[in-house]
Amino acid sequence: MPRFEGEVLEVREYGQGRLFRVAVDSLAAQPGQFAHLLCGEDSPRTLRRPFSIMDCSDGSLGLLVKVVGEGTAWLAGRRVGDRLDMLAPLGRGFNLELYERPLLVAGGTGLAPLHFLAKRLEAAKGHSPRLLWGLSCGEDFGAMPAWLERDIDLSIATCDGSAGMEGTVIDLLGSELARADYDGVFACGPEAMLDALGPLIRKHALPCQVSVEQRMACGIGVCFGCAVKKSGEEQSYLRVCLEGPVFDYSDLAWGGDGPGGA
Amino acid sequence: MPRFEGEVLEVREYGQGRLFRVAVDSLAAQPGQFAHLLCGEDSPRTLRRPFSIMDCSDGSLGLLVKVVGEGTAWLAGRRVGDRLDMLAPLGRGFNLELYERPLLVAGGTGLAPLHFLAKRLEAAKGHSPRLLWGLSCGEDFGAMPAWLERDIDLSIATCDGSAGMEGTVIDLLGSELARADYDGVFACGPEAMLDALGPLIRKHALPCQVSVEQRMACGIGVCFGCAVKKSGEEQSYLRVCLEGPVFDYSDLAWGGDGPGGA
Amino acid sequence: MDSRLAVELAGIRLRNPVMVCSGTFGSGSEYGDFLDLESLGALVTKSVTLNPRAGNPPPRIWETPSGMLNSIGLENKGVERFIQEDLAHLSALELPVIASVAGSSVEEYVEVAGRLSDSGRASALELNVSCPNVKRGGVEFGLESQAACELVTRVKERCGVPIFVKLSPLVPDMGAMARLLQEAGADGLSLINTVPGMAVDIEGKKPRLGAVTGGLSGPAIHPIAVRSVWTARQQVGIPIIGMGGITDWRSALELIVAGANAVAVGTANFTDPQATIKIIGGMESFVQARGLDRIGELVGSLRV
Amino acid sequence: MDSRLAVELAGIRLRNPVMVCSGTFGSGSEYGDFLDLESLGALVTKSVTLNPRAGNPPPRIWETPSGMLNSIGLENKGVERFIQEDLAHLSALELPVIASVAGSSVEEYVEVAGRLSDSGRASALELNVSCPNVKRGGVEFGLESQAACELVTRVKERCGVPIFVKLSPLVPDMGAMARLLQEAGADGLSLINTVPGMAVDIEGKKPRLGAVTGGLSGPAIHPIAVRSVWTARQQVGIPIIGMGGITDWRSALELIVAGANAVAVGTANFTDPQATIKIIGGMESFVQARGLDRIGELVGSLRV
Ligand SMILES: Cc1cc2nc3c(=O)[nH]c(=O)nc-3n(C[C@H](O)[C@H](O)[C@H](O)COP(=O)(O)OP(=O)(O)OC[C@H]3O[C@@H](n4cnc5c(N)ncnc54)[C@H](O)[C@@H]3O)c2cc1C
Ligand SMILES: Cc1cc2nc3c(=O)[nH]c(=O)nc-3n(C[C@H](O)[C@H](O)[C@H](O)COP(=O)(O)OP(=O)(O)OC[C@H]3O[C@@H](n4cnc5c(N)ncnc54)[C@H](O)[C@@H]3O)c2cc1C
Ligand SMILES: Cc1cc2nc3c(=O)[nH]c(=O)nc-3n(C[C@H](O)[C@H](O)[C@H](O)COP(=O)(O)O)c2cc1C
Ligand SMILES: Cc1cc2nc3c(=O)[nH]c(=O)nc-3n(C[C@H](O)[C@H](O)[C@H](O)COP(=O)(O)O)c2cc1C
Ligand code: FES
Ligand code: FES
Repeated sequence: MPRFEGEVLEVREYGQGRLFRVAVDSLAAQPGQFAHLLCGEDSPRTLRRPFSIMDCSDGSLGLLVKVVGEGTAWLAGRRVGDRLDMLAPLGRGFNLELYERPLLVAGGTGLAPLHFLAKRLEAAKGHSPRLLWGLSCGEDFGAMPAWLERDIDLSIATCDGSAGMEGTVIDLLGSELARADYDGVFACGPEAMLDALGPLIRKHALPCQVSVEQRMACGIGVCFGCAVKKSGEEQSYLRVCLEGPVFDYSDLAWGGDGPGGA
Repeated sequence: MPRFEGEVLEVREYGQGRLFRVAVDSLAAQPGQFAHLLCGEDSPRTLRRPFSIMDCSDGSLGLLVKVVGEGTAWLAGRRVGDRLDMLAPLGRGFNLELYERPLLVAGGTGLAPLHFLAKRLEAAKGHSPRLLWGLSCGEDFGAMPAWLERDIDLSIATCDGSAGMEGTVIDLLGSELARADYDGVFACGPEAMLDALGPLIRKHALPCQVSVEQRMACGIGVCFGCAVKKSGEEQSYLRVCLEGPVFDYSDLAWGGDGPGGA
Repeated sequence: MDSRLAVELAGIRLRNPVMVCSGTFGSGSEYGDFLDLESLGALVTKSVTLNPRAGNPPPRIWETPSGMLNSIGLENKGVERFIQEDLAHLSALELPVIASVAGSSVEEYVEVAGRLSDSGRASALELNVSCPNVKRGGVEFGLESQAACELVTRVKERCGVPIFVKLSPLVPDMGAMARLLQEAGADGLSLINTVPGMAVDIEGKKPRLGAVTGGLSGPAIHPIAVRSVWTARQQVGIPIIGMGGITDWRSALELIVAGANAVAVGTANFTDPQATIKIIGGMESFVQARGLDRIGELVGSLRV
Repeated sequence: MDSRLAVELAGIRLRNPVMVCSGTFGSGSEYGDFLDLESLGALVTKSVTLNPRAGNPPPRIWETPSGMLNSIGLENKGVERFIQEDLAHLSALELPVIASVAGSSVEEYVEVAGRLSDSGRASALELNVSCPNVKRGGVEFGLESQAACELVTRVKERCGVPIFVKLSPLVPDMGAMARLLQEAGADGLSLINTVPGMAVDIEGKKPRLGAVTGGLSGPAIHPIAVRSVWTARQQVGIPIIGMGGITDWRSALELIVAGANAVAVGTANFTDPQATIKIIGGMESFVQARGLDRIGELVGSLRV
């Protein structure tokens, strides 16, 4: 039964981000899957909001939420003891088996599914894979970078150079791929970042699994609202909530307005 | 400037009623006038809600709110320190000059404007006029009857006999008019109660000022939304927010669906 | 299930009057994770066309005050695969299934409807003559009564199952349209489809939807639906399926009191996958509390 | 006042494109307690008819999800008293006033419009051919293009001021209607009037409005308004006043980017009497932040 009301166990504020820990009963989620949250109490907003699952263990679920509009603003106001109505886990997650030496690339809140993935890969392989994380500014997520650096093998790029390397995560990826030998990339972040990934992974002939975003209604594949453009054929679409959110990079139509069309 | 944001100074819970004390700067309100409140924060409800002013003194305004729907439910959730957006004072209040020996008759939250009136009459005349208050049950407003009995000259009627006389406030009015000599009635309460007032005041040939309710949009006379039926002519209407909420009883078309038509 | 909720719709027996709207419930099985499908009154499937359709370019949805816009554009797998895959699966359930038909020409509608009727797997058909997201076709049948009536006549000639016609709230004279469709032989009406709408990204000076315009649904349009049902009910005796902005049993019963024999829940499924179940429960309590013998007593019971 | 906000509308100069809708601002002076009326772009007065009208039986309003229904029914004091009392007062202000005209026959429209034009106290007229609350008349002009065009021709012959035509969103083909009205000589369009709607008290089995049906306004209808303005703008060059569900500067600018030259705020005045002032402030900031020379650059700037 993928619907439940979970009690908020913990809320940590990291700059623009809020890390929620929500109680769940026996939920088995894979990295890349998401939770679809109802926002608002008395008269909730018509559409639920999708968020990548950042952690799933010990009877709780982790979510990293950045405030960008009314739904996330409402979420940011939730406190310990409040209850969240969610459908989870939804969607198709990352395939962990495909690469031997994966590199993880995240932009902004794209960190959430990749952190989850890093921990799972670490558990499976005994060591943490490298995760590159791009931010506008070191302050964006408060003390989270410092915490993560102790937790996983992390390299940071900030546009203003306030933390880690100065530049985009794509710049960081470029030097990383030149430096070390990887056989696959996992990526999640803003569409522009994912689009910019293309030339690099093609240059290095690397396979890539990417988690993309699209506005959603049902979240379970029935409404066809979350379409993204498929590569190859004109006018052919995939559903982010069902066939994704994780896709093979080459299955989507990059360039132009991007697969999401926005 | 009749619009302001007032801080909630005090909230007292009386059964189904909430008594709010809201900070206001130099507001001069008359008994019978009302405040028009915005309900809801981020995306407030389209229509404001009207509430009679129950008190206006010492830089604060008193309101008695009973929860009947979504707007009042939101209001009931306000706490000390929250701010309320209101237009006030609006409408035409009671004329205090017309009667020498007035009797005050209230049903439910109709108490609010009449309590205000009683205190003003007491200040002007040196003694409290008699106020009859009808309730479904003594518990409806918690400890309020006990408090009021110490404060003003109050008689209560409850339908279940759990406090004061058993019966309606109209029954109480009947015996009161038979017992003592009054020269005018002030009334406020549900439309059915006000309708039932008619035969009694006509029998005793008493003039009556009545405060009525109607759904409102603007609250200031521009939208013509708050029409009630005028007596005499077919199809002739008065605006509760501007020409009322206090009317001469005989100016309204009683019987049938009542002046409000609902 | 309380038998007082049972209703009959053009000869089809429904265990209760709560259905799901076309296009908002997939091919039926998906919501099976959230509720027992056989507790629904009936299910209306997503509109199908003769050939597969890819649908409109993304983005396809946008939230609006108390509602949403969609421009799915009838993405579907075509009638043949629909019959083989989806209807085959659904017809195994104890649940009346109404198949929704769309097209860009009278011929296409007749062909699709005919194949669905022949399949023996649909209890009835709903002609979606009002999809605002299909550029060619559709519109003329939907808003113009002569075209709509001709379509019904042609489909009726070809099909052996009851035919419901689903109308847009933009129909200029809903009462007249309803009457003419009844005369043309329609077995029932489905009211309403989404309302044409649009939203703009003022920073990017771009429409929010890839298809520019879309259809508005959700609570925002409920008053429009109630008025459409009531207006049609003044003119016709055939069954009406009321829909548009239903969120709870109260908004569902508003449509029934205004004249609908059954209701269909759309957008609310997205907000709450269990919305239909809660609505059925609320109706049960209402019928009980009111001491009604059957919910049908409420249909069109509005006193004006 | 930022001069970059100034716009011209059928020869009338507005200091900014933010007006108030007919019927939602009274005769103008009432809101003077809440704002400086002369900071508005223009004011549209409540629709007047030849003789006084009592309006519809109460109740006349009902709240709906993100909106409201009204069935005021054109209560007004008649054109003569309106000219003597209200217009006289308003014409003393530094503020263009557009007088709204309603009627139940072509003759009544022409007579009322003529008297208003002759008074010399209205900068322009708005023909309300789409009031859903008037049972007789109105509807035919509003939804049928031939009748609407004939009305415009007749009113234009009689009047010396610019004529705006206010349309219902139910117009079946908004683009064609706009084009034909432009050809008939309309100086501009006002889009949109309220959407016909209804609500039901299921306990009492009674309509919520005394007049049974009413007009839906407020944020709920904003997407419908944007679509109407955009559809009309594809077909005409004449000025469009956009309205319907505006609550803030963003929703106002959506209509402008979709094709409106000016906007009018209605229901939002009830929620927040200072809504117009806040919208004007928001537009100033936007124009400033974008480095625009004039707000007119945004009109119809949507890229599709
Ligand atoms: C699979 C998936 C995983 C995501 N994971 C995260 C995460 O871990 N942390 C996080 O902060 N955000 C995540 N997002 C983005 C998040 O869903 C949006 O930020 C959120 O929906 C914005 O809602 P709002 O009401 O605050 O914004 P508004 O802009 O007011 O929303 C308006 C509408 O657009 C939709 N919308 C707006 N932005 C997005 C977006 N980027 N993606 C999808 N829908 C959007 C909203 O859901 C809503 O329907 C994810 C999105 C997807 C699809
Ligand atoms: C002049 C005046 C004075 C009032 N004084 C008081 C008071 O002192 N204390 C008190 O508790 N109530 C008072 N009321 C009634 C109060 O306005 C309603 O109870 C309140 O508006 C209900 O809002 P809701 O959202 O909770 O109810 P809902 O039923 O959800 O409201 C739906 C719509 O109907 C309107 N509405 C519902 N009931 C009434 C009503 N009785 N009168 C007017 N509009 C209504 C609402 O404002 C809203 O627009 C007064 C009404 C008027 C007109
Ligand atoms: C995402 C989505 C897809 C829809 N697809 C169809 C469709 O394929 N055929 C159809 O007749 N109506 C379709 N509709 C319209 C609904 O069936 C329904 O008439 C409308 O949404 C109003 O109901 P609601 O407000 O409860 O959603 C769709 C609506 C939505 C929201
Ligand atoms: C209470 C009320 C009264 C109205 N009266 C009129 C009127 O007299 N004439 C008219 O043309 N439109 C009238 N309208 C329609 C508005 O002018 C406007 O077109 C509509 O409300 C949409 O805008 P909004 O959503 O901003 O309110 C009225 C609307 C309301 C809410
Ligand atoms: S959100 Fe409905 S199909 Fe993906
Ligand atoms: S509420 Fe608008 S006139 Fe009274």
